[in-house]
Order: sequence, then structure tokens, then C-alpha cells
Amino acid sequence: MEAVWKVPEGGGLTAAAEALLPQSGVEHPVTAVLLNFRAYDTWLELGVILLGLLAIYAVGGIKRYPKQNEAGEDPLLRQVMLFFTPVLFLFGAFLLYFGKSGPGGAFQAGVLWGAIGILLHLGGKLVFSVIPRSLGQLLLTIGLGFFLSLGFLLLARGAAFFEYPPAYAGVLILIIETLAAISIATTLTAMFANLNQENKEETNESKPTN
Amino acid sequence: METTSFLPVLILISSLIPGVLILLLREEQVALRTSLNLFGAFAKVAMVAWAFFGYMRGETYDFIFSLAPDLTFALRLDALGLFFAALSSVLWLITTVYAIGYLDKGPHQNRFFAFFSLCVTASTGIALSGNVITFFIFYEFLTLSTYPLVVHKGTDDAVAAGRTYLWYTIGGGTVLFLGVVGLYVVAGPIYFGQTEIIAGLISEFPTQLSILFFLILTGLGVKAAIFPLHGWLPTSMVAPAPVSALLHAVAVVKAGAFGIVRLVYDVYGVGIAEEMNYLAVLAVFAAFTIIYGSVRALYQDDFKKRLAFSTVSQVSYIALGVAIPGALSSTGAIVHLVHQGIMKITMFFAAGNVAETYGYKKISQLNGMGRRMPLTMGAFTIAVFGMIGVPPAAGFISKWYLGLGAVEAGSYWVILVLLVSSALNAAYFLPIVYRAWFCEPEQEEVPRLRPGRLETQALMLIPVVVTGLLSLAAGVFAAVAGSPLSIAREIAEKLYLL
Amino acid sequence: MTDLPTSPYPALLVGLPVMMAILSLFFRPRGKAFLGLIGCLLTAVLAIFAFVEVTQLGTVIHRLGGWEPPLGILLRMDALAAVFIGMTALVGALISLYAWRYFDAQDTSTDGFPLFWPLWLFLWAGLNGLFLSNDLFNLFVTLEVIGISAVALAVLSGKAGALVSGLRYLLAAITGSMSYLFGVALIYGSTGTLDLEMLGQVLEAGPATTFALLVMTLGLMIKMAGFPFHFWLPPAHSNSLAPVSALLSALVVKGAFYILLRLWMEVFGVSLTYAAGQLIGVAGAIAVIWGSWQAFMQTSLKLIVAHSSVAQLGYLLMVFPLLILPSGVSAASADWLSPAWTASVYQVLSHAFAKASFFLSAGIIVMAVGHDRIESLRDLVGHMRMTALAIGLAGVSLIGLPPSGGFMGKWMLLKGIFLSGQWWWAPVVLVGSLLTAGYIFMLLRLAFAPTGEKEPFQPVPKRLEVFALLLAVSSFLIVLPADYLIQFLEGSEVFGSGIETVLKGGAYGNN
Amino acid sequence: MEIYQIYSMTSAVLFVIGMGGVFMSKHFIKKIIATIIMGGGVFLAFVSFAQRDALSFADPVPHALVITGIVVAVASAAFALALARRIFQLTGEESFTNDK
Amino acid sequence: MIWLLTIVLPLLAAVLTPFIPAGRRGSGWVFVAATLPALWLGLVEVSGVTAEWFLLGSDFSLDTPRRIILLLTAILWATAGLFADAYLKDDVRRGEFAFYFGLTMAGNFGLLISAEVTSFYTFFALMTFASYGLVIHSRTPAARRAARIYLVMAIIGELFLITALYLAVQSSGSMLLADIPPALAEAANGRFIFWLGLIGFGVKVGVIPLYFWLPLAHPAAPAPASAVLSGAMIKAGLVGWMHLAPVGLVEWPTISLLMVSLGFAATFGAAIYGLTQVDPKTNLAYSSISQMGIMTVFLGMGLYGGIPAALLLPAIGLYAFNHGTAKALLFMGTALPAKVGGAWRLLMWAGLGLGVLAIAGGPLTGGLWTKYLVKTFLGESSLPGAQTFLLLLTLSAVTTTLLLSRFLHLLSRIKAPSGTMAPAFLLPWVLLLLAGGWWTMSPTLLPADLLAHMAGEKGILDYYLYLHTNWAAFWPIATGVLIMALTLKVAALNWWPTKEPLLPAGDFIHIILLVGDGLAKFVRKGVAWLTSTAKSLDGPEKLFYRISDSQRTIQKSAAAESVLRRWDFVGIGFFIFFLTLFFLLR
Repeated sequence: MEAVWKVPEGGGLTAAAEALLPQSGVEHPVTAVLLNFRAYDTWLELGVILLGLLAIYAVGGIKRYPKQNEAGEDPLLRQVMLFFTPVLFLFGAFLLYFGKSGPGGAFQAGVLWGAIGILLHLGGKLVFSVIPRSLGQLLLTIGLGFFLSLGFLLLARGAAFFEYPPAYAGVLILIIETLAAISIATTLTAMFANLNQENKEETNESKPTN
Repeated sequence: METTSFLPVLILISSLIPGVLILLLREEQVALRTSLNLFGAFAKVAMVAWAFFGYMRGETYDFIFSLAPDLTFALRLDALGLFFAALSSVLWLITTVYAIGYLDKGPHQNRFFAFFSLCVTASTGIALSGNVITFFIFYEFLTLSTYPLVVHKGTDDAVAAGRTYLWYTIGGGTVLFLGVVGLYVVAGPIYFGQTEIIAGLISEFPTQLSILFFLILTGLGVKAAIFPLHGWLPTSMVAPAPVSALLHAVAVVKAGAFGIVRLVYDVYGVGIAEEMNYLAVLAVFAAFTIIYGSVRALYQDDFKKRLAFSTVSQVSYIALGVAIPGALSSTGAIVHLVHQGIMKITMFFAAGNVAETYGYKKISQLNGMGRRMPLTMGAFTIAVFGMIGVPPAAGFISKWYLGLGAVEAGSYWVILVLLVSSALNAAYFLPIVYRAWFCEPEQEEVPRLRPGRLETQALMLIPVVVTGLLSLAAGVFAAVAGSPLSIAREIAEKLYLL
Repeated sequence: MTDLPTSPYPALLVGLPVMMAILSLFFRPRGKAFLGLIGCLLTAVLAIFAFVEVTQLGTVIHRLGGWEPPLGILLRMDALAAVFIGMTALVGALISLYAWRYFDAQDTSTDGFPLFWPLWLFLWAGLNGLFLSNDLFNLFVTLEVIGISAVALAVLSGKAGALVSGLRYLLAAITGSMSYLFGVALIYGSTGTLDLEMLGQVLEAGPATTFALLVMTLGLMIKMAGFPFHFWLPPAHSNSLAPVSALLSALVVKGAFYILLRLWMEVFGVSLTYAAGQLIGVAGAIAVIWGSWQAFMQTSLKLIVAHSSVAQLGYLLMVFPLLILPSGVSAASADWLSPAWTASVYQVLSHAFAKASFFLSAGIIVMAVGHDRIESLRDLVGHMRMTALAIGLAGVSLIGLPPSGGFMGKWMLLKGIFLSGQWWWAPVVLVGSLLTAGYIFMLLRLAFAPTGEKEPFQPVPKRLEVFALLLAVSSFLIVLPADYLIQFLEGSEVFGSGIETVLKGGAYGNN
Repeated sequence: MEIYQIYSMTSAVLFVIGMGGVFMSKHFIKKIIATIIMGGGVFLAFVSFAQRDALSFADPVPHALVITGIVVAVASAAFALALARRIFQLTGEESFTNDK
Repeated sequence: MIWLLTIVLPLLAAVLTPFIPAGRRGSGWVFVAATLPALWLGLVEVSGVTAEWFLLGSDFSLDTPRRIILLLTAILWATAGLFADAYLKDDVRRGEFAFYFGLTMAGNFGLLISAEVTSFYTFFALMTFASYGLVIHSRTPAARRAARIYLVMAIIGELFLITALYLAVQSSGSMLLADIPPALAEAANGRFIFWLGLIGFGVKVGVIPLYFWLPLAHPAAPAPASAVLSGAMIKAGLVGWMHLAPVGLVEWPTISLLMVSLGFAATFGAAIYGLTQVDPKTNLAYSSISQMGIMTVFLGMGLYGGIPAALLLPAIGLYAFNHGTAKALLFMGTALPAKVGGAWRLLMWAGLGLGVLAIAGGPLTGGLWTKYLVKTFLGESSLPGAQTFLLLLTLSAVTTTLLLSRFLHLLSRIKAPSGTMAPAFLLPWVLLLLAGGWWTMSPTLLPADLLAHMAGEKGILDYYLYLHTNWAAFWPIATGVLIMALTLKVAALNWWPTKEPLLPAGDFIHIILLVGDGLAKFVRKGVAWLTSTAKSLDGPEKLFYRISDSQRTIQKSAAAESVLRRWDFVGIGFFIFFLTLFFLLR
């Protein structure tokens, strides 16, 4: 059995990554790989998340979120919401920024902010009934859309797809990260809202609307 | 091998384009459809004639188009090819006239005439194909284009007959496919006439080449209705008369026979075929089919079924002729290709006329038909005497050469087969003539399905008379320069001088 | 590697569909459909331009982010990829046109499944990404993009049957991807690079490589519905909407096959053995016989066509044994490699066109009759001539009767089989095509059979029939440029290559 | 037996358990959880190859790949759960019957 | 050009006459006109011609024996044509009879003048099949049965003939009929080929085993048709033999002895059997068979060798000529007694008497000549037992006279119409009587050398007066007549049947039919079995349908598919596939 499992020594890409780190615009090698060397993968990954949402819409149908004037919510839940929302937001923002030089980045921040959305949703404050429909869609697609249009822009300037000009690499990565975090958060909230909406209208067999 | 002229393609297109156009027409555009059809038919006959004279002057007509690196689509006009092309184009013209008369108020005529033209494109393609792969492509195309014709009537038994038809032809086609690919792999691309290729390889791959020969033979045997593979022919008699006339007398059945002629003469060469005694096997099968077909025909009361079984036995004459080595027997085989076509098409026309005018499908109902339809039954009688091999009708000529060839090759049992089959032919055809001319009909006045001055519609009468006279003329004027016999003799001689 | 010409097309090919998908999300259903159609046509045109560029420049690459592999990801578009992308473009465009009219004709309550368009555009982007990508992990991501969007499309109709088969399809897809990913991990662990070209040179035989090969092959076999793992395909493809099942059958399964072909030919040459090829061949053969027989037995139209897909994919798998040379035979001397490769390309192309046309025609019939039991086919020839002709032509191409594309595929396959001496595959190919003829002509038999009812078929928009017929005819037209296509394919080094299995132990590198 | 070999062995075990779970368990949710376990196993394999010895830096590429992998796995798991839920609502089925 | 006309004119006549309106009687003269070219060819020596375009390139020529027979045929067809026109005036199917009459005439002339194998066979076949129409003309059940037997025998004969021709042409290498006898002489299978020819033409000639159709067919046909059948067409078989037999080139003792003995057997057997018949026409048919017997003897002698063909064949030709005209006269004569009344009966009986005398070979008739010819050749030939054959020959004269007097006796019992009246068809009968020239003219037809050989130094005329020959010819006839008179007058001896023939006509056929019915039952059972097995053979695909269409298979396959669809089985499949691939990769 030993023979089967003897994984040969083969060195990874550590050295290569170390060498090119300065041109990547960020200090933390993982973020560099994630957002510069293999930006294409990450872009596709954002696409997958959006695709996941579309898939859930395909299953459950795109829902309308009626205005909620749910007064007198359970006081304990209100308190939890009031306390956690800012904390999560700040912690997310920190992770987002810290990603440049340490572990962190768009996905971690996005998840935390998504948690805020879901918390609000649970607390009766239906996020999507508050914000207008088109803004909701914009938020959903801003991460992927910006990344893609950046790529086209670079292509137009003759560079390769996602080949950031070395000078602005750091700034661009930061912008991409923030927008990605926002759209990830919105997508996760939308997923939860769509599925949650389901419980309310248990009865009517609604086909995917609009 | 490079393209020297586009004539072969023109000949093919002359029936392909009308076919496709008619598919797109609406059912009511009768005039347009008929004119398209007839124009195509005349154009094809004219071009074939022109090619024929061109060939006489020694011109060569090749058309080469390479499909894939070593898969070339080649059309070539040689004597044998022209011979069969002339047969199918002339008989197509006549059958189109007949079909127009036969179907004039029937449903789905567009579909019928479209596939009718496609089917003739396929059979002319088979005639003009220059190498084995093109032959195979048109051979399969023929199956596809004939299926809608067999099920044209749309009744349940027509569809069942179609199913049987497909079961055989597709099965045969697959076996042929295996054979053709195998041949291709062992001997590379073979153009008809290049028999030296296989001559070189026979010592190296004797078993493979033999297996391939018999695979291809089985594939061809299905369409040539040789014994174990003939089941589809009688069942597809349910098709309308022009279909069974052109297809089961000329196009489909002859494609198989023509294929066998090509296979033995132009691919393997007679020398090898005889040396590896392929011919002996073919002879045995052909002989058995001749007898079997005749015996089965003896016991059919349905008119077209009897004709079908007679076709089964008659086509095997060609196979038998090919199976006997010698210039005389191959002349007999090649000329029988045309003679059988003409005679059989007359018979089917006659059967069609009787069925359409009086609705009689059984032989027992044919009493006194001679008086009611003298011209049709007259032509039928000429064809009957041809089939039995009584001079001066055409059939005698081919049987004469087959007999002489058999004697020359010293296989006397073949003569015995010829005699027994002639006797059987007489046994199942003469009663029909006897009923038609020498018996009184049961009831005097019989209502006619298609009233009219003539014995039946003009469009159906003329073709019968024409083909009847043709089968007589092919016999009486056999020795004349352009006659089928002289061409066949020339082909056969060229074969053996090689 | 680096000397090949670069061009922006590969990036655009993936970017443009995603862009159009995103834009279409912002619009009302009518807008979504219109923008979706525009997106599809644009992508198709782009693909044709890319194809033309490859014909001129030969293999084209695009270093994403400007980084050299192994760190960066490389998009490579050689002749083989170009053909696949071209196929996706043509078939995709025609299906989109069909879908546009198909959803219009649907009843307004579901106002035309608006989500079809964004999902289909994502699927298209995934397919293009897959054909172009030269990086193992990136292939995983594209596989997932395709997997999720395909399942989402499959469940669009919302019926319970569709959902269950969709879930079965999704679970199979995830399992396949995960086992593929596990292989990628192993490869990365042992070589440290993910780029296919470099792997080809760097990888040497050993337990890890063999294990990786095993797991990745099985993963892709699941995604591709190879024989033991074809269970999810028939229900999924037959329960979904007509254009969707056409997409799934014609294009999606081809993606997984493409990766399997590339991996075996470019990466795992070192540890492959002749026997392994034979096993895949056996799996393919069983698929051919089993699929055709099942199709012959079904009584519902869409299930027949779905099972026929399982069979036709079997033919694709049967090419592998020809490409792996017995020990001692050098690739140069093996003259059956080029026909084998042509066979696989033509089988893919003709199947894509024919199967798409078949499913679209099935869609038309279901729309006209309401259900898809084959009894509904009666007297189809009398009423809907073009659909009958489409089914006829598509059927002929599936059977492989000349002069169709399928014939070219079967001819080359048989030639390869005979040249390589592995004659035992020949009867399987022939029995397969006989059985295919069985169920195709069963349908045609019914199409010609008479029916009692007066008006069996409700009127159906003429354009649908035209698109279905166009697809069927093009499965014949692809034969014409065969000569040029094969010369063009000779350009890519993987086309026509074979794996020489020198006498060496696969799994243990004990040579 | 370095530390990373233990990790890679556990990842293989997790993978096998996950695969077994997908095939053998009946209930939808069990199958979906099994896929997630399988995913976990695979990502652990990636990570276990990242750092072989205590000295050098960990190889960033597997980490990045794992992050991307996890997100993809999440998306597909979410979709699968939504599907399972919808099926349960429509038909009340919780496992695959072998119908069409 | 004349050659072409001999064939084309009758064909034209055949096609045109049916359209002549029933009332008018032109068809007779049309037929006479049609025979003119043949008559001309018969009389005047015209050089042969080759028609490249016809069939496989045929050529036409005549040698003396065939010219004599052609003359005979022309005369018969002309008179029969006239006779038929009058005889069938009120028959409803006149047109059809004329059509078949014309066709048969064309066939008959064609086969006589053609000198090449295929055209000979063509016209032979045309004559055979067209004469079927004549035989079946009256459409009575007896006629239909006779016609069917005639056709079956004719086809069997044709099959033997075509085989003989195949072999002959192959051995001689050329299509010309003239080349066949020398080829047969040398060829190893020469005898075999001649055997086939013997049987092939034997059917038409009515040689012993194959003759039974003749006594049924000839009487069944209307009088003019049977006249032509018996007179001209029976000779066609003889001509065929002449083409094939290598007379004078070869010594085939076995075959010649066999032919001679068969000939005499036919002569005596047929004559005796003929006596038992009641219908005059059947009686005549048997007399034809017995006369053809003598001709078989004549030819048989030739095959023994020693006699040059140039001498023997014209002699046979003359014999045929004499017999043909006389027999036609008698056959047509059978229609006269019922219609001829008054003074004309005298003329009728005189003609009939002369006819009988000619056939029996009585003095002052052509018959005398022909008998003498046979005697001289028999005398000279080195055939063993030639003397006994001479005796038999004279005896045959006795039996023939006996048979024919019985014929006259039968005719005399037909009631004469009251009042003197002469039917329109008496004229052609009288013409035939004159045109026959059977009593004086016939020897002039012979070639000079044969005449010289025959009559020695004495001229023809004085030969007639030479007492000895006359006496030698007279006494057998006298005895025949004497016996006939005795049996009629003396009651005890008068056993002549009047109503029912003692033995059924066409004796041999009844045995065959008996055996045939038994056989037929057996054959039919065998064929029924064959067709049933063949039906199953015909439909191998039906076996496949039964499997593929049956519901059970559909359920079983659906069950198999659902097994494969279960997740756990897929898992096991995965595992097994994994293991096998793992081991295969080692």
C-alpha cells in the first residue's frame, strides 16, 4: 500500500510566485495568484456564483418581494441585528483591505457582508423590497461586470486579457476586490431571499415569474 | 485520373434537379411538375445518347472529385456503364409517361415523382460510377430513394412491405459497406477496370480477398434477389405499378446484377474469379435461384407476385451468365441486362393496365382479357414469348448466348438449368396467355374503373405497346449495329482481350 | 511554446457571451430574449472570425494576464479546438434562432422562459472556455460552468420529472468534476505545473500519475455519459425543452469528450497502455449496442433520441483503442491514425448536426401534437413534410448511410479498424448502425403510415421546421469540404498523433 | 511519515467516503452532503501538497485554487439543495425512484 | 427480295385478313397471293441471299429436297387457304383462324427457306406456337385437351431441339445449317447430338414413342387446318432431320437400324390401330403416321452409309411431296360427302379413290414412283436384312390400302345431301387434285442424276408402261381391297366398329395421363411442402419482428435499463471500472 501512496517530492510554484510578486501589485502571494496571475480563474469563479443564483432562479422562479411593514418584530432579534450589523460590516471591510498583505480578500469580505444581508432578511427587513429592482440587479452583476469591462479595456489597449499595467495593479486589484465582495454579498442574500420567499407562498404553484 | 468533362455530372443532374424541385412544389402545380419531369427525362436520354456517340468516337468522360484524402468520388463513362445508363434513362422516360397516366388523380404525386427522379439519379449514378466507393454511395442512395416509393400507397400493408424491403436492403447495404471498406484497406482505391491490382495481391491475401468477395457479393445479392436474399421482392409488389415496373424490373434489381457484373469483370477480373472458383459458387446460387424463382412463380395466383418471382429467377440468368467464364456467356449476361429489363417492364405495365382498368389483380380473373385489351395483352404475349426464350423475341437472344457460352465452357449442367427454367417459364406464363386469348370471360359486361374510348388511358397504353415492340425489335434486329446485342458483344470481347 | 502568434480572439470568445448574459439580465423578458439572440449571433460571428484566423495563422495562443505558464493561464486555439468552436457556433446559432421562435410560440403564461438566454450564453462561454483552455484547473472551472448552466437549462420547464432528472444530472456532474479535480491535485502535487503542454514533457510514469489518470478518466467518463455512467443522460435529455435537449446532446457531452481526448493524447502518453485503450473501446462498444437497442425499444420519441445519443457517444469512445498503438509500433508507421482522427472529428460533427436537428424536430412534433408518444408520428409525411424530411435526413446521417457526414465518420472508423488489424470492432460498428437503422426506420415507417384522425397536427410556425431541416442538411454538407478540413486539422500536432506504448509498466514505472 | 502525508491520506479517505456516500446513500440531502465531503477531501489534497517541509514558504497557487474550488463547490451545492427542496415541495419525494 | 416476300406476305395476310368484314370472302385469294413467292421459289432455281440485319445475321437458300417440299407446302397452303375461306364462311371466329393460319404459313415457309440455325429455329417455333391457334380453333373440350397435349409435346421437342442446336453450332463453329452434318460426322458427340435432333424433330414427325399427340390434334383442327398440319407441317420435322443427318458421310449402323425398325413398326402399328377408329380424320392421322414411318426408314437407310445424300434426300423429298398432296386431298375430302350431292359425288369419289391409290403406291400414280425409289435404294444399300425390309415394304402397301379403304367406307356412311349441289369449297379441292400432278408430273422434279440412276437407260414414260413394275405395284392393292370387301360383305367377319372406337384415339397418351395423375398428386404434395418451407425462408425478418415487437422484450429491456439507472449499481460499476483500468494500466 505504501508504494501506492508515495507522493513524489516535486516542488510547487513557490519560487516562481516569489520572483514575480513585486510586479503583482500586492504583497500577499495568495492574493497575487488569485487576482493577478490567475485572474481569469477568479473571474470565471465570480461567473459561477452568479450562475448559481440564476440556476436557483431557474428552479424557484424569480420572486417579487412585497413591501414589508412588519412592525413589532421580536425585540431580541432587533437587538442582535442592531449589534451585529456594524460589527460584521467593519470586520468585512478590514478583511477586504488586509487582503493586500495577508490572508483575506473579496470572498471572505463578501461572505461576511452576505451574512449581514441574511441577518437583515431574517429580521424582517427584506433587503430587496427596500432597494429598487434595477439597483439590485446592478449590485448583483457589478463585480463580474467591472472585472470583465476592465479586461476588455486592457485588451483594447493592446495588452493581454487581465494584464494590469504594473503601476496601477495594486489599486485596480483593490477596486476589483471591493466590487466583487459587494456582488458576492448581494448574490448570497438574493439566493437566501429567493429560497426564503418560498416559505411565504407555500400554497400557490408559482412558476418562475418575470 | 483527372476531370476531362462534366458530362457525367450533367447526366446525373438532369434527373436530380427536377427531383429536388418537385419536392418543393405544391401538389396543385401539376403542369409544372409534369413538364419538369418530362424535360428531365428527355434531357437525360439525349445526353446519354450524345455520350454514347462520343464514346464511340473514342472520347473519354471522367469526373474526379476527391471527398477525403484518399476517398475520391469518380464518374466515368465506359461501355458497360453507358449500356446500363441508356437502359435506365430510356425506360425511365417511358415509365414517367406511364406514371403520369397511372397516378393522374392519386394523392401525394409530388412526393412520388420527386423520389422517382431521385431513384433514377441513383441508378444512373450506379451506371456511371468510376470506382468502388462511388458505386457504393449511389447503391445506398438507391435504397433510400426507393423506400418512399414502395410505401407510396400509405396503406398498412404497404408500410409493412416497406419494412421488409428496408430490412433486407439495409442489411445488405451494411454487409456491402464492410466488404467495400475491407477491399479498400487491402487493395487501396480501385477504379473499375483496374483488375491488375487484385491480381497482384491475390497471392498475398488469398483468404481476406475471398472473404471480401463474398461479403460484397452478398451485399449485391440482396438487390439482385439471389436465393436466400430475395424475400423483399415479392412483398414489395404492393407498390404502385410504375414503381414495380421501373424499380423491380429495371432500377433496383438491375443495380444488384450490374454490381455483380462490375465486381467479377472490372474489380476482381474473370481470371482470378474463376481460379479462386468464386464463379462456381455464384453459378450454384444463381442456378438454384432460377429454378426456385420459377417454381414459386408457378404457384402464385396474384398477377404481380408471379411476375415478381419470375424477376427473381430471370435476374439470376445474368448472375449465371457472369458465373460462366467465356466471351459468349458474358455477352449473354450483359445483353440479358437490357432484354430482361424491357420485357419485364412490358409485363408490369400490362399488369398495371389490367389492374387499373378492370381492378383485376388475380390471374384467375384474366379470362378473355385478350378481347377486352388486345394491345396490352398482345404486348404481354410478346414479352411472354421473350421470357420463355422463343425467338424472335429478345429473351431468345440472351438465352442463345448463355447456352452457347455454357457449352463452350463445357459446363453442361448449365444447359440443363436453362432448359428446365425455360420449361417452367412456359408452365407459368403460357396459362396466362391461354386465359387471355382462348377463354371466355365469366360475365360479359364488366364495369371499367377508367372509362374511355381506348382499351385503357392513352398514357398507359402507349408505353406498353412501345416496350412490347422494343422487346420484339431487340430480338429481330439483334445483329443491327446499335442494338443491345452488338454493344454487349463488343463489351464482352474487350473484356476477354484484356 | 512562446513563439506561437497571439491574438485577442480566445479571450473575446469567452468574454463576449458573458458580457451579453450580464446585459440581458437587466431587461424585461422580451428584452432578455432579444438581447440573448443578438448575443448568440454575435458570438457565432466571432467564432467564425476566430476560425478563419486560425486557418491563416495556425495555432494561436493568448497569455492571460500576460503571465507565462506554469504560473499564468494560457488559452490555446489550435485547429482541433477551432473546429469544435466552429461547430458550437454553427449548431448554437441555429438552435438559438429556433429557440427564439420556439419560445415565442409557447403559451404566454410562462412568457418564454426568460432565463433560457443568460444560461445558454453562460453555457456557450463555458464551452468556448473549455475548448480554448490549456490549464488543468481552468478546465475544472469551465466544466463546472457548463455543468451548472446545463442542469439549470434542463430544469427550466419546471416539471417534476425534469427536476428529478436534473438533480440526478447535477449530482453526477459534481461527482465527475470532483474526481477530475482530485486527479488535478495529484498531478499538481507530483509535477508542480498545470499547463497541458509542459505536463506532456515533464510528467513521468509513476503511481501518482497513473492514479491521477484513473480518477480523471473516470470523472470525465461520468460527465461524458460513457457506458457505465450513462444513466443520467436519457432522463435529463428527454425531459427538458426541445432546444435545451438539442444543446445538451449535441454540444455539452462533446466538451467532456474533448478534454478526455486531449488529456490522453497530450498528457498521459507516458503511463497509458494498449490494454487501457481496449477497455475504453469495450465500454464504447457496449454503449453502442446498449444505447441503440434501448432506443429501439422505447415508445416515446424524445427517449429514443436520447438513447441514440448514448449509442452515438459510444462510437466516439471506440476511437481510443485505435489511437493507442500496440507495443513496438511507432506512430509514424501506423497509417491508421489519420483516418481514426478524421473518424472522431466527423462523428462529432455529424452527430452534433443530426442530433440537434432530431431533437428540434421532436420539439416541433411535441408542439404540434402535445405528447411525444411515437404513435403521434402517424402520417407526418402527409402533413408536415419538412419535419419528416428533417427526421429522415438526420436519421440517415446517424445510421451512416452515404452521402451523409455520418457515413464519412463510419467509413473512416472502419478503415482505421481494418488498417490497425483490430477487426473485432467492425461487427460492433455494423450491428450498431443496423440497430440505428432499426429505430430510425421505425419512425419513418410510422411517418408514412395512415392515420384515422382528420387533423392530427396543429399548425406549427414554418420557420421552426426550416431550422430543423437546415441542421439536418448541414449534417450532409459537412462532407463536401472534407479534404480541406482534414488538411487544416493536420495543422494541430495532436490531430493524427498516437501513443507509443513502449514495453514499460504503467502504474509503477518499473520499466 | 511527514505531516503532509497524513493530510493527503486523510484527503484520499475523505474523497472515498464522499464518493461512496453519493452512490450508496438514498436521501437527496445525504447525497448532497456527500458531494460536499468529497469536495472537502479534494481541497485538503490540494492544500496538503502546498507545504512539504516546515522551512520554505507555503506554495500560494494551491491555496488560490482551493479558494476558487470552494466557491464553485458552494455554488453547485446551493443549486443542488434548491433543487432538492423544490422537488420535495412539488412531489414530496426524498430519494431517486427509478422512474423515467 | 423474293426470299423476304415469302415470309412477309403471309405475315401481312395474317394481320390483314381478320379485318375483312365477315360477309365478304376475299381472305382466300389473299392467302393464295401470299403463297405466290413461295411457289415461285419452289419452281424456279433462285440463288440464296444473306440478311445481315435479321436476328443474328441469317441467310436464306434452297437445295433440291427442300425446294420440292417448299413447292408442296406452297400448293397445300394456297388450296387450304381457299378451302378455309369457303369452309369457315359462317364461323364467328373466322378472323382469329385467319390470323393463326397466316402466322403458321409464314413459319412454315420461313423454316424451309432459312439456311441458318437461328432463323430456322425462329420460324420452326413460330409455326409450332401459331398452329396451336389452329388446333384449338373449335374451342370444344376435346380440342382444348388435344391442343394442350400438342403444346406440351411441342415445347418438350423444342427443348431437345435447342440443345441439339447449341451443341451442333458449338461443334461446327458456324451458324450455317449446311455445316452441321460434316461437323456431326467428325465430332465425338456427333451421335449424341443427332439423337437429340432425332427426338426434337421426332415429336413433329410423329415417330413411334412421341407420336400420340398427332391422332388427337390433327382431327381436332378444322379440315383445311388438319390438311395443312398433316400435309405440310409434319414434313418440317423431316426437313429438320435432313439438316442434321450426315447422310453418306458416316456409317452409324446402330442408329440406322433403329430408325428403320422404328419406321416399319410405325407403318404397321399405326395402320392396324387406325382400323379400330371410327372418325375418318383419326383414321387419316394414323395413315400419316404410318407413311411417315416409311420416310423414317428411307432416312434410316441413308445413315447406314453407301448412298450419297445428293441422291437420297431428293428421293425423300419426292416421297414427301407425293404423300403431302394426297393426304391433304383426303383430309379436305372428309368435309365433302356431307355437302356434295348429285353428279358431283362421282367426281368426289374419283378424286378420293385416286388419292388413296397415290398413297398406297398404286400403278400410274406418283406413289408408284416413290415406292420404287425406296425399293431401288433398299436393294442397293448394304443394310443387313435388306431383303426382308423389301418384303415388309410391299406388305405395307397392303396394310395402307386396307386402312384407306376403311377410310372410304367410313366416308361412304355419311348421308349425302338431297339434290345435286356443289359447295363453294369443292373448287379448291379440285384444283388441288389437278395441281398435285401426283400421277405424272412428280418425277420431273427429281434432279437428272437421280432420274438416271433410277430409270436406268429407259426413259420415264416407258417406265410407266413397263408391266413388271405395274404388276408389282398392283397386287398388294388388289389384295388390300379384296380383304376389305370380304370383311364388309361377310357378316361373320364384319367386326368394324361404327359408334365407339374399339381403342381410344391417341392410345399411348392415356397411359401417360394415368401415370401422370398419380404422379401429379405426389408432385403437388411435394411442392406444397416446398412452398410452405419457402414461405418461412422468405421471411427471416419476420422472426426478428416477433422478437423486437413483442411486449415482453420491451418490458425486459426497460427493466434492465432501470437496473443500470440505480445509483448504487453505478457506484459498483464505478468501482469495478476503476479496478479493471487500474490493473490494465500496470
